[in-house]
Amino acid sequence: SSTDSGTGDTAATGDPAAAAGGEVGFSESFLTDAFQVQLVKQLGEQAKAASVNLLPAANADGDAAKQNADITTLLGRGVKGLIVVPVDSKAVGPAIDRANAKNVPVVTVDLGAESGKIYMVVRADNVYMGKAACEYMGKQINGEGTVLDLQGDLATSNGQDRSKGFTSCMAEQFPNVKVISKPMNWKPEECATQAQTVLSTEKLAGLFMGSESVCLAGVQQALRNQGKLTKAGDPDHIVTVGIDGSKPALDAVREGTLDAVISQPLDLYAKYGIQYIKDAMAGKTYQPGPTDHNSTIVEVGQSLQDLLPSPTVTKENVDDASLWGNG
Amino acid sequence: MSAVSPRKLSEPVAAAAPSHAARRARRSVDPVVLTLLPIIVIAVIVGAVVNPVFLTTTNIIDNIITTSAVLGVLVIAESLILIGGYFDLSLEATVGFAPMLLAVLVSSAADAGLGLPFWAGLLITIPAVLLIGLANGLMIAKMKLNAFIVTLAMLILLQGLTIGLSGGQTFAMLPKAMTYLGDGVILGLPVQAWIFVLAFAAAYVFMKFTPTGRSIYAMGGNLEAARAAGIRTTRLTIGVVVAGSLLAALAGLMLTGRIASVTANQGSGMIFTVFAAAVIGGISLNGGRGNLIGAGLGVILLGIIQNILTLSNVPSFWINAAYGAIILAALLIGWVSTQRFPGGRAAA
Amino acid sequence: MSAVSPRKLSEPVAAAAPSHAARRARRSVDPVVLTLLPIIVIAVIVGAVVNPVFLTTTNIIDNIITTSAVLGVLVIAESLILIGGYFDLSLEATVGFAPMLLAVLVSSAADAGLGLPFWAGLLITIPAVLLIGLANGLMIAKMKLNAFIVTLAMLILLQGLTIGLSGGQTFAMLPKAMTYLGDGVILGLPVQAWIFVLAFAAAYVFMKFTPTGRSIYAMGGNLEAARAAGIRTTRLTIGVVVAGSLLAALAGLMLTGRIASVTANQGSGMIFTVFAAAVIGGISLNGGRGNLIGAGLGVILLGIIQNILTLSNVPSFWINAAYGAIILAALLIGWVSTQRFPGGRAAA
Amino acid sequence: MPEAIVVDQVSKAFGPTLALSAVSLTVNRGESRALIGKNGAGKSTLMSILTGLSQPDSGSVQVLAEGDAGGASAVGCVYQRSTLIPAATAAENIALARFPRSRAGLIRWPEVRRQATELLAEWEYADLAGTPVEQLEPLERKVVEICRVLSQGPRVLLLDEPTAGLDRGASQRLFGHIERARARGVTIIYVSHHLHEVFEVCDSVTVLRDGRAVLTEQLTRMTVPDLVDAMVGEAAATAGGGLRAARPESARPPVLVASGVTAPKVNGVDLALRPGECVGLTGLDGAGHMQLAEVLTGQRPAEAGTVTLDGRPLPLGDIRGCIEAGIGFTPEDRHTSGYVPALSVAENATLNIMPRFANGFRLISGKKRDAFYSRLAGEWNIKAYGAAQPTEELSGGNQQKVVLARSVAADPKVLVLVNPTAGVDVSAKNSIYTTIEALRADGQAVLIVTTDDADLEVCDRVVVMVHGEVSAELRHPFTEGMIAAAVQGGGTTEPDLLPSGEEDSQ
Ligand SMILES: Nc1ncnc2c1ncn2[C@@H]1O[C@H](COP(=O)(O)OP(=O)(O)OP(=O)(O)O)[C@@H](O)[C@H]1O
Ligand SMILES: Nc1ncnc2c1ncn2[C@@H]1O[C@H](COP(=O)(O)OP(=O)(O)OP(=O)(O)O)[C@@H](O)[C@H]1O
Ligand SMILES: [Mg+2]
Ligand SMILES: [Mg+2]
Repeated sequence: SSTDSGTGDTAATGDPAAAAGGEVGFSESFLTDAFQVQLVKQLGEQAKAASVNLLPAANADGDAAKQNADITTLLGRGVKGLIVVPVDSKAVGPAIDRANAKNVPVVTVDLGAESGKIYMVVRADNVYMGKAACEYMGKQINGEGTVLDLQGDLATSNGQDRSKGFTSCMAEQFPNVKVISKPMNWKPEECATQAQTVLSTEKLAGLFMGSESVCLAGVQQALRNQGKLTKAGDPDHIVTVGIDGSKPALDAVREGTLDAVISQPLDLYAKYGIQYIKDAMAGKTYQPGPTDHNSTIVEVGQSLQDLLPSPTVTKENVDDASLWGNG
Repeated sequence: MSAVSPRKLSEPVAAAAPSHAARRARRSVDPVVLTLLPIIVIAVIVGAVVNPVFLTTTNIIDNIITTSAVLGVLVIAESLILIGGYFDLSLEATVGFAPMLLAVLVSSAADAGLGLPFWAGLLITIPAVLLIGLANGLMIAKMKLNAFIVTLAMLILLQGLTIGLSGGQTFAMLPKAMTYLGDGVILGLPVQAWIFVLAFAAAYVFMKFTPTGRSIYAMGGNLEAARAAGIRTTRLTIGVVVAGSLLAALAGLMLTGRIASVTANQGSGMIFTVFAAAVIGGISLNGGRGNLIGAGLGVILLGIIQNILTLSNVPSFWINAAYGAIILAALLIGWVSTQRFPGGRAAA
Repeated sequence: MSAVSPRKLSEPVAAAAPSHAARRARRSVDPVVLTLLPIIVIAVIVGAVVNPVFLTTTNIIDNIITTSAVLGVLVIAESLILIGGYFDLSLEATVGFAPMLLAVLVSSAADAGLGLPFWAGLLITIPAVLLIGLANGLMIAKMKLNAFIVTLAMLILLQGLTIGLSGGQTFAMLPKAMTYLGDGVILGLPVQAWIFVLAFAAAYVFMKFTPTGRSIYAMGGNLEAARAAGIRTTRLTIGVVVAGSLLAALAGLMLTGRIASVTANQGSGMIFTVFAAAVIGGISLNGGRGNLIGAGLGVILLGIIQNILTLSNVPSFWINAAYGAIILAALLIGWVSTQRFPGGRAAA
Repeated sequence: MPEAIVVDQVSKAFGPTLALSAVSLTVNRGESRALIGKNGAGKSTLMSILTGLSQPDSGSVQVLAEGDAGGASAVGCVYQRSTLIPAATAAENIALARFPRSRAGLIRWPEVRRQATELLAEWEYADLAGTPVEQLEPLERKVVEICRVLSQGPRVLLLDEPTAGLDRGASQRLFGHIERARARGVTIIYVSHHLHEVFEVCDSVTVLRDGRAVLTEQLTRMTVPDLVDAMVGEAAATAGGGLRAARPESARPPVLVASGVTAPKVNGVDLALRPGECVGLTGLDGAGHMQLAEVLTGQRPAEAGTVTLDGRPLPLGDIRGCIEAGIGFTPEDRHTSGYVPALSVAENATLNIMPRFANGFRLISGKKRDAFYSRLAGEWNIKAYGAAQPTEELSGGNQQKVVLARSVAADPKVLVLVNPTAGVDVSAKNSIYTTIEALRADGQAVLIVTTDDADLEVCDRVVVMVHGEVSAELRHPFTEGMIAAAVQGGGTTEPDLLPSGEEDSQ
């Protein structure tokens, strides 16, 4: 398949052999939700498997400026490659430029960067995830009723995009659905409070969680306390959909209390994140086009993006072993 | 005493007599309360207008009181420490650390826990919490280190330990005992509503009517004078800080109950709200002033504001701005009313 | 006075003389500096051991000094206010608000901006920032509202406005002028390194050698006394708070320069670090004590610690714990050394 | 002769308290006016209104007519409460707000230091210039405060109890400065409870009583009893000569025995107190009597030596332990360690015995406490509108009385009173002496640590310390001349120039 097209001749770094052995810096956006944590762990495992010398993650704690500082410091340390989980796709720009200036190849995971040259952006589209959630829920509630949209921090692009994807899709495809959007700022307690309050004051047909790994437990506790935690099919069942695909979410899907979850291809993030950085340091190059893992590589600006699929998981496919939540 | 003639004593009293009544009346009701009540009344009216649902009992009990309980217990903890003349930022970290430690200890191995029995978990967690308070207390009271920076460092350390312990994971498969505080119901009221009310009542009585409570006021009001009056300030400080940690751990368990899980960043960012509620409630950051009823009203007010914002149709992008603007408005209203009760500021 | 025999007078002096001499000796070198220097030296040694890269000039200039510049300017702002006896939490929000307002004004319509010329943007942004400072100042100094709660409300309001203004977007297509502070280089050194050093030098001289500076110390040390000495404390307070806001806006532009963009949550969470640096640097939260050199060293120390942690191989889940532990360690080392310089605590 | 100060119908109320009601007075250029009155009469309030520090509710004040440069520097005031910046050095406090500056507009610190050293040298405190005032003794602070005001060369000088806490020498030096100021034609208002000083310093007097100006007169036409009558509104009970009649030495065995007590400024002091005797402890500033008192009361651990009470050793350095053992005391500086400003007078007066008012549920009964307080308030004649008034709202002297009341609240076996009458008016002083005498008569041992001769009048014997050692012990009858000589280590002085303390010999 076309991924193997291209050869090592056009090595980004002078000496592939040496490069392949070099340290790979890892700048993580933050480390306090199940998704990010799994990502860090799996990247570590994949790195070992592929004998890539991946440094411990520098944790930016969600601060774009600190991420820039971290990356600059890692470059100063002389890393030969960089894996970056950007805090902000625009704010990370200057750091990427510095990496380019030093000819250090960069692979970003989960988010792209809107300036500079990135060897490969390994991501799934957050707007798409919101849209997928909307499409599933819309059908389930027959395009009628009121739904709650629990938004992640609107100052973060994931929070923005997921909510945008969900609400704009609702507006276009299910105009009769009334969407109540409430920010939960990636905080479980705020999630619980918002859900608790809206559930007890509105008749909801559906409930969408911008991040199930943040909200699920609290939301279900609120539902339980109000006797509204029912299984799919129950007449007053509130159709609940979330994004991420953590283990508890998949269990809830099996149980029927969660209708669907948009699973981020976290395992693939890790697998290909490592593979691409390895290839990069080995001087391999990729072309736009379909890949061997049913995704397509597209060219965006000077960068390539491998847009991984984020499957909608329901009772039907919940046992699919390839889901990271089942790993 | 022979030196004191009746006339001499009567004069000043006579001079001031009329206004005394007024003054005493005003004192009998605490000025901060006098300031907050009108604000709360206004808030309630606004709420009722914004959304009729606001005045329903479920909304008031389940959404305002119950969801304010965690904050409430934290505010009690911080208020004790503030009145004592110190303060503790690390409380918000204990909110995350204590339940996380417990969760890691009691969760089954399958859920990355150690699978200890619940009581065993408590037997390890409680001493750990005591230790945190003790460490803070010793550094503040005996080593006389700056409370702000000590507890800030402790905050960072504990948050770090929480992430380290949990590997950043969320623990959701918790034993019933750990979530009881979240879904338990007594006499038709949620456990947390009971805790909220009883905790404040108890704390108020303790601070107002027990020698220890008054000693805390004295210590916060003038450390030297308290020492000169024979109050063992070092011991008392340590005691207060330790009590604060225990209360914070309780708040953490209540929070865990509400979200039926423990997350690695649980409680983070709460401390600002805690201080806000306490200060709005008239607790002085300089120690020795304010009372727990006021603090309780502060918590309620913030709870009401949050609730109204959720019930309102303010677009999410502007909701924070609205929140800030409302608090400022509340402060200004409060200021206007204290203009009529100069006593107010003294106690606030 | 003839009634006073020379012998009589010499006595108390004689009795007290030694201790005075000792005090003077202690003061000649500022105790906080005496405390921080050894700690910094230790940190540097540790850094060099952890990773040889640490001692390279690029690492020191680009990664420590330059990345500390934003924090540094904020610490100056907060220190002025703290020394004056107040404090301002909203600075961290101004760090986000000012650049965001400017970005929205000057970005092209295509990038969801208003496409105003840069100077026009400044003509709107600067007064806006002045207004923030003025509002805080009036509420604190004239209305005597509690600085903590006022500035906390302002913090929430401004963060809300920042999200509202930007619709949560990050603005990246900025005019060169706005990012110059990020990539500019003068005499081979990054602009931010220059700002860091010069700003602290200027602030130090201002606070130490100008009557206004000393009045700020006096006001923070004893407000009543300052008033009694004829210092216009209300005016001075407002001035200091406004200056703080302007400095925070500058810090915001520097931050924007570094990340060549403005994010909606820019600066949020920084205030804790700001206080930490100031307090570690010996600025008293109770006002009237500490100096800018100490504060500067506090910033450097935190910068070094962060840098070392990034260069080290501490597993990421334990990095925060390590950070907290290190700060505590620093405090304890500091305590040990102040045991030899009791004067230290006074100034710290 | 033109007026320098015109106060017209000034009233000022604090909550219910009428501090000043329709007070009018005028002071001419170069006149030196005494302002006297009982504690809470309104003196300090009037002073702060004159300096513009607080505004009158009604009426007007004018200090220095327009035309001649008024403003902060023209009016200097030594306030009753410290107005120093604790963290700043003595030098900076003196220069505050009028720093010598270089052409660049920067402060010339060496010059600041030099000027301060010069001024302090006149008080023999030259070496204090570089010391933060928070590290100074109360007396040293007062001196710094006075230096600051004098250094501004004011043309109106307001002094609110400037000699409170000053020792004899310092007071004399202050009078010297005032003399020179008067010679320069400076207008002075002088507040003091030491009436003999008034005659030394002033031409005329205004008496305040309960916020009203009840008398203004040339001092040449007044005697101390006249003043006291005007202040109190009746013939004052005199500090009974009865007290001072030599008593048979108490034969009972000592209750408090200190032997070889050593601490900073105290080396190896022995001291014994018998039940039913009142002992004075005095000395010059820095002689160690204050430090000895701190040791005896547990405020300071001893480096060597023991103190026993009823034969049992006192837990030195542990204040609580000492109080429980039966020591009652008043701290030296009431402002820093005397009372808790925000707490009510009742609570401050009973802070050390709160558990006594506990009811069945171990909760404090406000009723019991207030009842107990009103007894103390009667004994000590505390002027507050009620048990609930915050102590911060009381006048200086009344705050002092609250602190005194607390020291006996736990009915201690031994009472250690440091400067018990500092800033207390004549009648209050007398009532305090009467109370002390009553306590002594009940068989309590009282130790009065003081620099005020009037306090020593009530003592059976006076222990004098010099250089941290007991230099002399005087039994009744003794004269101030003897004490003055003793505190200086036996050096001779001219008695006639010593304060005569008429008010006690009435
Ligand atoms: N003025 C003083 N100078 C020196 N040491 C003192 C002084 N006052 C108290 N100490 C001692 O310093 C230590 C700390 O004083 P602090 O008052 O905090 O302790 P405390 O009140 O005795 O309480 P605890 O007995 O629980 O330590 C105590 O052991 C006390 O005895
Ligand atoms: N800030 C205040 N708040 C409330 N009452 C006050 C305040 N300041 C003074 N007072 C009251 O005003 C009256 C006059 O006080 P002031 O200090 O002027 O008396 P004074 O003559 O100076 O007494 P002293 O001789 O004890 O200093 C007192 O009854 C006092 O309680
Ligand atoms: Mg007075
Ligand atoms: Mg002790």
